[in-house]
Amino acid sequence: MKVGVVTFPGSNCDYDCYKAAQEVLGAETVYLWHRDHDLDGVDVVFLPGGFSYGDYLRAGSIASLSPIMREVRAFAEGGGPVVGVCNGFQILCEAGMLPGALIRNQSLKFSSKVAHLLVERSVAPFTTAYREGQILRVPIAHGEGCYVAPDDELDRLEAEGRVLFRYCNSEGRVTDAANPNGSARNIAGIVNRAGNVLGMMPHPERAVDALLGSRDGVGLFESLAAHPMEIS
Amino acid sequence: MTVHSRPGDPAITAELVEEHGLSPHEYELILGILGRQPTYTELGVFSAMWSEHCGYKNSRPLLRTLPTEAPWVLLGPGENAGVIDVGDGLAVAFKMESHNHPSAVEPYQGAATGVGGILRDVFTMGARPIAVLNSLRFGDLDGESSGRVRYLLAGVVKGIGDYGNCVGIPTVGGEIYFDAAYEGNPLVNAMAIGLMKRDELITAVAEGVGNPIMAVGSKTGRDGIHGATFASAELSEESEAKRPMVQVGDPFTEKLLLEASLELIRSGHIVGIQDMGAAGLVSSSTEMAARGGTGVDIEITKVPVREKEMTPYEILLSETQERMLVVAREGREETVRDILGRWELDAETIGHVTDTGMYVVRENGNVVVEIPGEPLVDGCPTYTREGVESDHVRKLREWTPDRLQAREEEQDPSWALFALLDSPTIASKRWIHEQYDSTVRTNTVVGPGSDAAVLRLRGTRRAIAATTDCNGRYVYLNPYRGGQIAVAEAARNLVCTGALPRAVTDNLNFGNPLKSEVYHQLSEAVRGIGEACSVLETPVTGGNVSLYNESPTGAIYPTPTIGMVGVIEDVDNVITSGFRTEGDAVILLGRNTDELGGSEYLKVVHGLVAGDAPHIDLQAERTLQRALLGAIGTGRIRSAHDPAEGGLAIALAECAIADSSRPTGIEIELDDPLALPALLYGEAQTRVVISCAQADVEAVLAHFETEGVAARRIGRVGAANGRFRIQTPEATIDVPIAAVARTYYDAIPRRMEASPIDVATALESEVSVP
Amino acid sequence: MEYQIEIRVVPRRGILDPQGKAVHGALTNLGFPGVGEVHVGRLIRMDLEAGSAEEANERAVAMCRQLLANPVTEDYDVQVLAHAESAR
Amino acid sequence: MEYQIEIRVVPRRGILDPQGKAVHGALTNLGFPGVGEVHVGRLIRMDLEAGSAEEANERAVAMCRQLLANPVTEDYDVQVLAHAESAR
Ligand SMILES: Nc1ncnc2c1ncn2[C@@H]1O[C@H](COP(=O)(O)OP(=O)(O)O)[C@@H](O)[C@H]1O
Ligand SMILES: [Mg+2]
Repeated sequence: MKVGVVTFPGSNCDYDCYKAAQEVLGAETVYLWHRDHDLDGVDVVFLPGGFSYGDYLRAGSIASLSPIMREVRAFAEGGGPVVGVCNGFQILCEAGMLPGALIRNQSLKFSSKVAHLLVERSVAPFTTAYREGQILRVPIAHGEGCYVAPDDELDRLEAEGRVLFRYCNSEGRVTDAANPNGSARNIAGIVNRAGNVLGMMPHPERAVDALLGSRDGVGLFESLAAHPMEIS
Repeated sequence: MTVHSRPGDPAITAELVEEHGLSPHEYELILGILGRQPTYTELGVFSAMWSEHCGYKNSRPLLRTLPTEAPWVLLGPGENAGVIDVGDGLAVAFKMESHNHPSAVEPYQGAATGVGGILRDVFTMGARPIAVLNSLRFGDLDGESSGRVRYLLAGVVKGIGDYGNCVGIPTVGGEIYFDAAYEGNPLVNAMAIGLMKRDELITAVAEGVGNPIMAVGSKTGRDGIHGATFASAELSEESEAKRPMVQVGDPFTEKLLLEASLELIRSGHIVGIQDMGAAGLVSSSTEMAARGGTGVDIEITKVPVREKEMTPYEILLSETQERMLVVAREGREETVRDILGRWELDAETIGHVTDTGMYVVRENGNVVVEIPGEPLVDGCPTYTREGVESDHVRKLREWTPDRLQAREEEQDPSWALFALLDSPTIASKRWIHEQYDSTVRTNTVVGPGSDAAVLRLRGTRRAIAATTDCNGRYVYLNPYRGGQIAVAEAARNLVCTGALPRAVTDNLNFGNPLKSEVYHQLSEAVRGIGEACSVLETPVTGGNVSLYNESPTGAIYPTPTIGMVGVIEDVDNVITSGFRTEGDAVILLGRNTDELGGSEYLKVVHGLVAGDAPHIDLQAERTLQRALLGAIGTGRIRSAHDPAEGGLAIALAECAIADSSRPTGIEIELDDPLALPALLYGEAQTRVVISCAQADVEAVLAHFETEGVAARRIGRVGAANGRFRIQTPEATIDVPIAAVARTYYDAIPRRMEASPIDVATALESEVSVP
Repeated sequence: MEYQIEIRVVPRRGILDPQGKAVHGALTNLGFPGVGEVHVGRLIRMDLEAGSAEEANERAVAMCRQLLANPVTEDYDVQVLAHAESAR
Repeated sequence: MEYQIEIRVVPRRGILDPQGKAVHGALTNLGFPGVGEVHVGRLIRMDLEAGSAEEANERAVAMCRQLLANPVTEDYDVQVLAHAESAR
């Protein structure tokens, strides 16, 4: 399996994603440059966290228009798995590849801490290594992570089982107190209709080494490794 | 060459010279150096280079007394940052810098640009920044002017966070104190740490006659003109009026500069690179030339500008952020441009290196500045002054605890405990550091919340630890001891994680050095710092001096912030301050002695700033620290934390509630023959609270006995969510641990949350930094 | 000729507006009476070289569609001012 | 009666506006011709109960001073619209 990590000007978690893919999967991992026009034959694309173009205007808005995104969109339409973490999630929403949008945290403050996530569904290609109902400890670090969408959109997401992660407390209860940014219905991660594009605010790539406090992010990478998608 | 003064230049008068912060004597020297009257532009150049900030007029002789050498020191003071060897072929560059005055005027941008500047100092050495720390001082959060204080705090914290978060460097630690002494003049010191391979080290020199000099990054505007001289004058009504010159930070451009600079340095196409920091183009170009023993010739109209009709004076002195000066190898300009272009950065060739030793600036070919480089950089006169201690402080120091009247409320022995837990200086700083991304780059083994931060060094077994410390109240009451304690506590904090202290960067924040009592504070504090650094083998590799920290309300507490870096051989031995396991034994290292002077207890409970700073025996300190390191090396020690503000009782509380999600109760018994306040809240130095398994107690105690360090079991880690119990000969504190945790963690949020200030801060930052 | 464009981007009705909410709270805390709904949006000012006011307007609208406004959460309106009366 | 207030807050002239710079770059990359200076500021819309338009205006200006604008880095102006013609 070959993993590609896109670097936009201002990306700053590209290195962490790169290292995580390499160390957890032992997979060949390459950086993809925002101006590139091909994906170098990768099997998985990561849109990493950071502040692409300084997140000026709206987080992810400018990056969503960069050349590489055309390729990423085509890759996704062909069934290729795409993971957007934090700024990557914002970019996917801005690009219209995922529904909804991410706005300023309700606290209006940047929030950096360990969040508890409830694994809502165990599905290919992203979460089969987890049990449904499993509670994960994963770092968050964002100022614009409040997920919003029209109610009918939210209903559809839930009806179609496309909410993979929700913020919960340490006992796994989905409460307001456990919601770090005011996201609608505590949504922390969702997939597109086809199920091959994942966006999430928490940082699984920061939770792959016990030395740093949690290995709960490893499952995401292992799931991807277990489900090589045949690109149509 | 003849030097032209420009049409519209003001005439050089005594007043103008004074406005430029130059004394008549200094002006005489300038006339001597030039052999003629300077032009207005030249006067600006001198005033910037000979300001305290660049010239260290009043501090250089004192700084010379500091120890700066050790086998592991690769680069000492004088460069953009100090560099030490951390083993396995790796080196660490680190430096601390202040942005006090800019932050007082515009907290958000002032703090943000402070972080930007210190990051550039580190990556221009060829090191990739891996962590930032910050040391902050504000006025009283409860006083009458707490509104302004909250505004400053909210703005500074958001500025530091937004900048570091955007560039993608984790902010892993720091310190913060609240005291009326800092009300008109907050302190904002930022420390950056970078990592490189030993052989990737590059220094900022302009060498190679004919090599092109390139301006890189943001276009130059009228930002912060005379910031360097501004930073060297007291805050006053006028400085308020100088407001429009605030610099705005652009962390996005900084991130591009960071990546591009490291790529340039590795590429070998450049000979030198330096941040255009304080005094902008002037200081960067002259300092690079001076280091190379060369001259420079700059065509000012080549410098990319953001605004129309900027004069040479303005362009030379502008402090627009996110700009760098690069000296390329002749003929490599195109390659350099390509690398920068990859990162969407422009570069203009603005001049070249010469062999004349002269600092020459032209405007459309006409020479507007021609100054011999050497005297410009090194000719700034330095002053050694007469320091005299103020009688007021001497009297304060004569105060002794026996005059203390217990307060009514102290009938209840736990009352003072809660009062201290609720003091913002002691309470949890979570409200602050949750606004900082502390985990990006995935090296943070220990983030904010313990004694020091720990960062792993990928590809090795090693890690480094870092901390910043200074109790300004101690330094105020006893500058010499206070200086020693700042160093000793920093080292102790590193040791508490299992790190061997290695080197220091310091930030000397003082008042107006022309006042003899301030100069006394400065010289005595530096003497204390120097001695402690020698004994603890932590040489000073760099730092920053910030004087004139005064405001209508008077001088600040003298605050020589110590930033310290240490090395951990085996990252698996890292420990933190929090108690870990039910039933573990709690052991106290060192002795409880009668030290209430300068304590937080006196301040919070009795409203007193009095007495002498705690005694400290540097040899005993060193012995304890080395013994503790040895013990941690055996893997038997499960936690370590040193009592600081609030003394033993607060330290024990911090150990018990370090993990806010599961505080552990404790049962402690103390039999020392001391008055209750001194025993519980006294701030005696050279003490550490450690915990270990019951089975290891004998071995641990034996270890410290052979090392000659007082150690005794004082209790055990009790039931999780149990009670916080301290029994003494005089009284017993017995309260629910949950209540202790609540007070400690809510103290700052309850003062800040839903405050309009908070909202204002969130809005303001909209326009500039996201 | 050069036109000055002023673009107002505001959170769409019904979409959460944390800043508007916070500002409302803060103003009330500060003791300002009579404050009703508050919304915080973005103001974009731009000099634009175009053949006619219509052309300038069309181009600005296209910019909003492609970049300046988020169709999910924001509404926008465009004003074209002849350059003379430009405010800034 | 109730007025609608519109407050425009923009980066002060001459001060660096990184956001405006970024938007300018993005629009140019998207191939929009003729784009000159771009500045990004804040737009605050508010319903305000006040005795007269003057009073509403005074109060809004006070809000800007105390909360809505940064006196060091930003300029602002206030518009009072009778509620009828309110845009939003
Ligand atoms: N301004 C700050 N930024 C980040 N972390 C901070 C700040 N102030 C305090 N902290 C963190 O809070 C913890 C306690 O700080 P402090 O009371 O100074 O510890 P100590 O007394 O051991 O020096 C430390 O981990 C420190 O890094
Ligand atoms: Mg400590």
